Amino acid sequence: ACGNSNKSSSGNGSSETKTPKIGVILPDSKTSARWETADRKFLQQAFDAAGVKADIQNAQGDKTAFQTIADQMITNGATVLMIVNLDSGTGKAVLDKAKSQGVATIDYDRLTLGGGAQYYVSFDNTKVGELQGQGLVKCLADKGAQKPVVAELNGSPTDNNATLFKNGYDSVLKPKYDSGEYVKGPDVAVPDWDNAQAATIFEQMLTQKPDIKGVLAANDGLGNAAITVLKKQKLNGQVPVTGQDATVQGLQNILAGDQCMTVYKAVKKEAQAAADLAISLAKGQKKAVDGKVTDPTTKKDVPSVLLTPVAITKDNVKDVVDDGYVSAADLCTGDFAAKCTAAGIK
Amino acid sequence: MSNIVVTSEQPPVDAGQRPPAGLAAYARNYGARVRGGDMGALPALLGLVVLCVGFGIARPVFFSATNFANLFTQGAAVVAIAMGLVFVLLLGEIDLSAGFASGVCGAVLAVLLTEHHLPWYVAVLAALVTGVVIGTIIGLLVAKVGIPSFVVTLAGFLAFQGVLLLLVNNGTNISVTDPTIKAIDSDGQLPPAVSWVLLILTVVAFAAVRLTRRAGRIKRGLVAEPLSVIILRVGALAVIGGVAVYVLNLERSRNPAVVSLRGVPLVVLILAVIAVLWTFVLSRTAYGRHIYAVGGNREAARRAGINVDRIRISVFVIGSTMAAVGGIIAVSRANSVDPNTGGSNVLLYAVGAAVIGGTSLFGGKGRVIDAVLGGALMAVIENGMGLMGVSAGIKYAFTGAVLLLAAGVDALSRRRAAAAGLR
Amino acid sequence: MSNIVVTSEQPPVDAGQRPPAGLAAYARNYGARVRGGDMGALPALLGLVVLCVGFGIARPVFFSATNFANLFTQGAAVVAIAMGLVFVLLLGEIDLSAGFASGVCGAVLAVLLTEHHLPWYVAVLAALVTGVVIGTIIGLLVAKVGIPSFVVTLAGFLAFQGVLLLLVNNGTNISVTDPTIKAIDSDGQLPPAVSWVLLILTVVAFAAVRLTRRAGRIKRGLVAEPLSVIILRVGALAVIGGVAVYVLNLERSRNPAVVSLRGVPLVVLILAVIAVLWTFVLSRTAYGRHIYAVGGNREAARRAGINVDRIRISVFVIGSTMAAVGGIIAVSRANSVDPNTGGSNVLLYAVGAAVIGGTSLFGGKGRVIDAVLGGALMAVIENGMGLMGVSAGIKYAFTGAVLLLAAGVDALSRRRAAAAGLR
Amino acid sequence: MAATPLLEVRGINKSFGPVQVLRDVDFAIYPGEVTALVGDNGAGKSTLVKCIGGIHPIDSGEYYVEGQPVTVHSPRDAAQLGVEIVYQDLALCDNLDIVQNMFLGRERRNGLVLDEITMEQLATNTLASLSVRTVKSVRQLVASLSGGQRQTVAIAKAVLWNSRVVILDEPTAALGVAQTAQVLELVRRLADTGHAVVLISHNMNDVFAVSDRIAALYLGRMAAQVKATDVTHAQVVELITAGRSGDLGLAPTGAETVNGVQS
Amino acid sequence: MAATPLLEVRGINKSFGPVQVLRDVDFAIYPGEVTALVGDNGAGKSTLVKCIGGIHPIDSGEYYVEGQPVTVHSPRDAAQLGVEIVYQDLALCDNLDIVQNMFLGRERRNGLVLDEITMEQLATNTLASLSVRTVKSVRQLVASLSGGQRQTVAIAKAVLWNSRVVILDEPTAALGVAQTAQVLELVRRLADTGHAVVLISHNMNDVFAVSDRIAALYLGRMAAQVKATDVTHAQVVELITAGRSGDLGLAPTGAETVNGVQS
Ligand SMILES: Nc1ncnc2c1ncn2[C@@H]1O[C@H](COP(=O)(O)OP(=O)(O)OP(=O)(O)O)[C@@H](O)[C@H]1O
Ligand SMILES: Nc1ncnc2c1ncn2[C@@H]1O[C@H](COP(=O)(O)OP(=O)(O)OP(=O)(O)O)[C@@H](O)[C@H]1O
Ligand SMILES: [Mg+2]
Ligand SMILES: [Mg+2]
Repeated sequence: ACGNSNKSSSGNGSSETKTPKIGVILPDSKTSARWETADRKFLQQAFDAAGVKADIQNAQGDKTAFQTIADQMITNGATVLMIVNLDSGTGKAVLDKAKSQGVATIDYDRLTLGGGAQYYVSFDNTKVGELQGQGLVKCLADKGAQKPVVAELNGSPTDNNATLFKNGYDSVLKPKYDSGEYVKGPDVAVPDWDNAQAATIFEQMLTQKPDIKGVLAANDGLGNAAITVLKKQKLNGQVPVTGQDATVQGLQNILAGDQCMTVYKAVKKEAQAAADLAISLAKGQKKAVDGKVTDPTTKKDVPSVLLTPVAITKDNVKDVVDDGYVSAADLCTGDFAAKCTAAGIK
Repeated sequence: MSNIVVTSEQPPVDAGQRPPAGLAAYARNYGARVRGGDMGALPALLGLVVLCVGFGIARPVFFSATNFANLFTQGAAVVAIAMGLVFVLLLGEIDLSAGFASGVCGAVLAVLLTEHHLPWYVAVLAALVTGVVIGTIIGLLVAKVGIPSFVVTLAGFLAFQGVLLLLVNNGTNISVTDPTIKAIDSDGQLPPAVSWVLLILTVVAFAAVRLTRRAGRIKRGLVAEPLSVIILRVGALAVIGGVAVYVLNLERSRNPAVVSLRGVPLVVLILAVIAVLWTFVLSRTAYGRHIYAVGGNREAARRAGINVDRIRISVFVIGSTMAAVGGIIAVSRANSVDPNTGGSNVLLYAVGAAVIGGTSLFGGKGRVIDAVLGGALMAVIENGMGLMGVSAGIKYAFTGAVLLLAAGVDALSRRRAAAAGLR
Repeated sequence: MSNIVVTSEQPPVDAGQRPPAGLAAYARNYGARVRGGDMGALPALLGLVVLCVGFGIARPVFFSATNFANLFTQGAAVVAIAMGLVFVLLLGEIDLSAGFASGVCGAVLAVLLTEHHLPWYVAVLAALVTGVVIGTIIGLLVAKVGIPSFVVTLAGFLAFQGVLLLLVNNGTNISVTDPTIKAIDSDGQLPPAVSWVLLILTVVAFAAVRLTRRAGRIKRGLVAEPLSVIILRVGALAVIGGVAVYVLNLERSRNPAVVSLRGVPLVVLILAVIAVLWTFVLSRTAYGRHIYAVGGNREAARRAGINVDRIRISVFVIGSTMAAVGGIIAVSRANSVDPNTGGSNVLLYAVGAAVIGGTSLFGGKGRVIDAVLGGALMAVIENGMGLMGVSAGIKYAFTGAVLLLAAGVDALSRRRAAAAGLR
Repeated sequence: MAATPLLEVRGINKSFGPVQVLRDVDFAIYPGEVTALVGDNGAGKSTLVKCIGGIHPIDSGEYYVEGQPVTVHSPRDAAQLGVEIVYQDLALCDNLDIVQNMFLGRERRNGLVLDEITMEQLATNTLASLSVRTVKSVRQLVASLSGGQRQTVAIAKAVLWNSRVVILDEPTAALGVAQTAQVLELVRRLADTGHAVVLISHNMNDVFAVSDRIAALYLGRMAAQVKATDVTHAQVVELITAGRSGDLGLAPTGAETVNGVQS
Repeated sequence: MAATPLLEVRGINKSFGPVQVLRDVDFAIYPGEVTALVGDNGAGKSTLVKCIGGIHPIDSGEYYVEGQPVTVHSPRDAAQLGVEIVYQDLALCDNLDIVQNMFLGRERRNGLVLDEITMEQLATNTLASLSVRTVKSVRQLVASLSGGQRQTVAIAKAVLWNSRVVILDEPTAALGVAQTAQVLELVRRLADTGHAVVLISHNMNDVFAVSDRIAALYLGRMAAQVKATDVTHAQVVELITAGRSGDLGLAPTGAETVNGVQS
């Protein structure tokens, strides 16, 4: 072990300028399919196009693993570290360590509070929640529901983003509850975003409160769990359900009329923007960006690129396909072919 | 065979001690056994009753026909996995991979159905075969290579998680729309008339088996169950089964005009058949006897000429195959697979179901019905907590406390057994 | 005491069989023992070496000073929990709650530090006391009420998950900025000179203990280790320790001007002290002896007048207290607590570490060093896989396969033991 | 000899579930005497000894030591009263070595630390005095011992403590000729130095060779407790197999059903 | 009697790790004869029997049945050759009842289903023939049996099969007077009906009462295998304790170190 050590310490100094290398840590693969199916792909494409070496890994929701991966990337000689933190604490520990080692950092998709990364690239998660809330309001209005009981299937209690989503949709729904326009129904968080548990939880909600008229599900998986339960009572389509992530399953549910909306986040744009910043950092340049976000703990501004999420309903499912996020082949299988045609998807 | 030794003029051991034939005496004897601590499934049942009453008081809807049906469909996957784990636990082994193995088998089913458009029976068969293969590999590594089952199945736990992720293309959900698969644990019901016919057939068959056995024993001069006890047992089965079928045949739909929800959920029939099958295997065949022997004293079993390695491999095969069944049920219930299928607490709930039911982690002690009772207990807790609608933190803490309470009822009532010197 | 029986004129049992005093003969005897299958820690070490070489070839940076230091800080929390679990496993019990217990204790630490602004030592003490309390409750439920430890700790697993959620206010996370806490497993190093002094003291103490024991045995006419073997042992400790300290004292910072990273991570010292302490307790005190006795044959221990209940409770206390230590280390490393602290695979990795090291799940067999070795194996796998940079699904599958490989080396080399009739 | 027994139980009843194994058993042990406890297989000898040793809780009955009533709930209580027992199902810890087993629960220490050296030496001497010549090392695990070696370890363990009462449940069953002689000699020596000794054995020669008093159990009832010099070999065998012999033993009624499941 | 032994082992060596327990042991068993295997505690009797039964793999040596060389790797092989053994460490499954233990590995069936009725009846009869009167029910778990009852179950299990070779390792150690007599009678009856029987015992009276041939092991070596009528009681005891007696037994050299750890 001792033989290599002086080589590596001297080698590190030069590697910073010589070979740029970018480390990316994704958070997990189970709470949302996007990280492995979309982000990894788009980031890799962007780095490959620029001819920059990149190491993209996934912490699988385990923050010990998250830190280990960060350690290993720094050990491996990464010059830029791009993280999607699992929580701000470990995120900050990783960013601090990286900074002390002279590694540039980017917060991708989630802001690390107090972390002080060079850049922040993201969608606005509270905005995602707001879109969900507004979508549900619209669908309920379309159905002409009177004093509907609304159930909320929140994301994992251990996921900070789930809290942000909830802040978003509650900001829309709370006034309606308060004014008596809507009736607040059961409001439960689903551990680990687990779809199987979500089904049981929603089934029990429906048993306890049979007159639920609207479901705010935090993502497409939870939405699908609720739809499965509703189908047994043939209530699917009558009770609007929301979602997020524009998954194939979610879009199909929308086409079938079982789901009222989902939120599409143009991951490709986000990935491209982040990759551009990382590549410039790796090359030792500091690129100027327009936006900024104030870190609530340090009160400092973090230079940011913020993208806007889009609400998807039956009318604009087509946009998602056109964007290349979901392929028509995947979406328009079997029974859905006809519905695709009807929605103008080729 | 025993011509050498049966030359004695002494009476057989049992002679003169033939227990009384009356029901009253039988009940008295049973009472003494219970007081002495030999209670069988009684404590688990007691815990179950306590819980049901508790939840029923807190949320009256707990006792509705809808919720009764929910209970079955919600608990089915865990019960299936737990039944397989009973076999593994009977040998003092453990299968940590059962949860994700069920996920992998479920994913195989879903992929074959949706991406390869195979008919449902081919896909189901493939899922089951996947389970068999997984079990065989685990069994070989444990029995032939000699790695402790904890380590092998911990590796499996990790590896299958990865395989599952790869099968579902790194995190997408695969929807399953096949109506037969969906019928299993989602929307399949037995027509009410069929349920009644099946129940009657079951009760008759049960009575016939018991009566034939009794007749055979009396003919050979052995102690037999009193007739009255058999009547009581058959009666109990008929009454409990009858009530359950009656309730499940009530209309559960909120909108009977649109859709009628009546009848015993299909999954109940499937699990009942499997439970009867495995109970038969464990208690009436030489193979089952050998499982108990290997679990009780592996060396004694080996000396008795039992092929211990084969038994060890076979239980892992049964364990993983039942995990596959659990996976199929889970897919049916969720109408989809995702990387969490079989993950989260599925494994711990399944092992917990078997253990709470009374199966020992040290081998040699356990029955299939344990898994069913323990699984019912877990399902009731989950179901009841769902009705309470509390926040996640409180729900976890409360679930733990309720579990402890149910197990405590069991433990306290078994203490007398220890005091009486029976363990 | 034994005045009654020592009236015989026969020579003591060992007379005439005193093993040879030379190193060569000792080595031959050791060789025969190894061939006979009595290999101690050898297979686990072998697995470790195989893995290290494999990763080192695939990623040369694996053998850098930085990575060597990473290994320690990455594996520390699991090793701490695993050391406590060894005690629980030695009794044939299990503690499924250890992971989340560590999370709860870590959260207590964080809450006291950040919300109540208490000094770090009070917070650490409170976290440890929380561990003691948790262990006592589990122990009482297991030993006095008689609920199987699997069920009690499964309930704990759920309940503590809930408590942790409530402590961190349903999902937010608490940052810890206290410099002392952060030093534990985040940025604390021993000054290089101190490391050398400590190492020398350790080696001298070790040599002194061995030599005194030898002298004592020779004086009483008992078989003693040859001097050459002691020199060899002391030498090995000095060389291995020396190399480790030397490497860890190299500059690891990529940017030495900004921050210097040299010296043995503080957590290594902490764990080493704890490991020595527990090894001493297990192998040199009556309490440790009683743990083995209760784990080997509970009834025999009871008949020997050992207070079995007290031993059973105490191991759960040790287990949960070590979980608290693990929690403190985890908090230090993450600079924060969140609802997942101690969750994910922490529990399975910790139990896996103990079991791979050679601790039996059935009790009576295991050492503290097992947890350290097994934990090192798990840490190397995790660390090496981190360097490989593969996608999530493949990483899981590969981690499982590597784990199996390491355990397989162990199992295959132990097969001779079984063949030789020693198990 | 002595008027008050060192240890006495009266009216002991013990059931396992529905099966009553001991029925109103009285049993007394005197210092300086060897009391042989005999009875057919399954008569309840081991159960009686386990009740005395605190292994099984008794259903009813009294327990006296030196005439004083005491309660015994656990083996620790019995050990504190100076009762040391070698059980038929030896109960050694297979994962511990000979020395560790012999000193289990009563380890010698130097401060906190176990005094392994003293223990090893004492164990070696004690085993040697019991004619054990084939044990390779006192540091061998007991799992690897032969049947007779295990039994010797258990006996050595019990006699190491110089307790007031020593009860041996079939101690010579697995022993060789020389070892059996040593153990019988040891039993006699223990009694001669004032200990109260109970010997359970199916071998009438051994029983008559060392015992002062003979107690015979028959189907869970105490058939008779008599001086060894007052009975013959044949009488004892009759007591064992039929529960009575002449005017000794149980009353003739109901002897056939006392131990069965009552209808 | 018969010229070729029914079962014979030659030059058996067996070590456990560094300890050599059997050294070039030759042993032959003849049909129609009772061969007594005697030796001190730890001499290697049980180990020899376990090697014959396929429990322990042998390090070297040959194994013949009716003069034909065979290989035995597991207890199943031994059972197939018609060798039935009652081991000293009985190895019963405590979680099974008496009937289940007695038929373990050779259950009677009706098609797929176990024929419990036949098994229960056979077990009852066999136990009765061994003078067991205190067992309450053949459906009792063996965990709840007394020491002697367990031993009887193990013996009954072995003799149920009418195997060609029956080996009993200290079968009467825990048995009462009547039961011992029954077992010895059974041993004789087995031999008289043409079986080859091996009896291991420390009781010289029993050995001389039933055996035709006596084999003495001394520290892992076969000291002598002789006709019972050719030796006296005292000679056998000498063979057991010293390895030789007059011109019988081992050569006088090196007998003290054969079994130890060689330096
Ligand atoms: N734990 C138990 N549960 C049920 N019955 C038991 C239990 N222990 C012992 N018995 C029964 O109690 C009776 C007496 O057993 P015990 O061991 O005391 O006999 P024993 O006189 O020592 O016989 P042996 O000479 O064979 O050792 C036996 O019939 C036995 O089956
Ligand atoms: N598994 C083992 N590992 C190590 N040594 C063993 C093992 N089994 C037996 N031995 C040793 O082998 C020797 C012979 O044991 P064995 O059981 O064959 O003796 P035995 O002649 O049957 O004695 P006994 O009359 O006491 O039953 C003993 O010294 C014993 O310690
Ligand atoms: Mg007894
Ligand atoms: Mg033996």
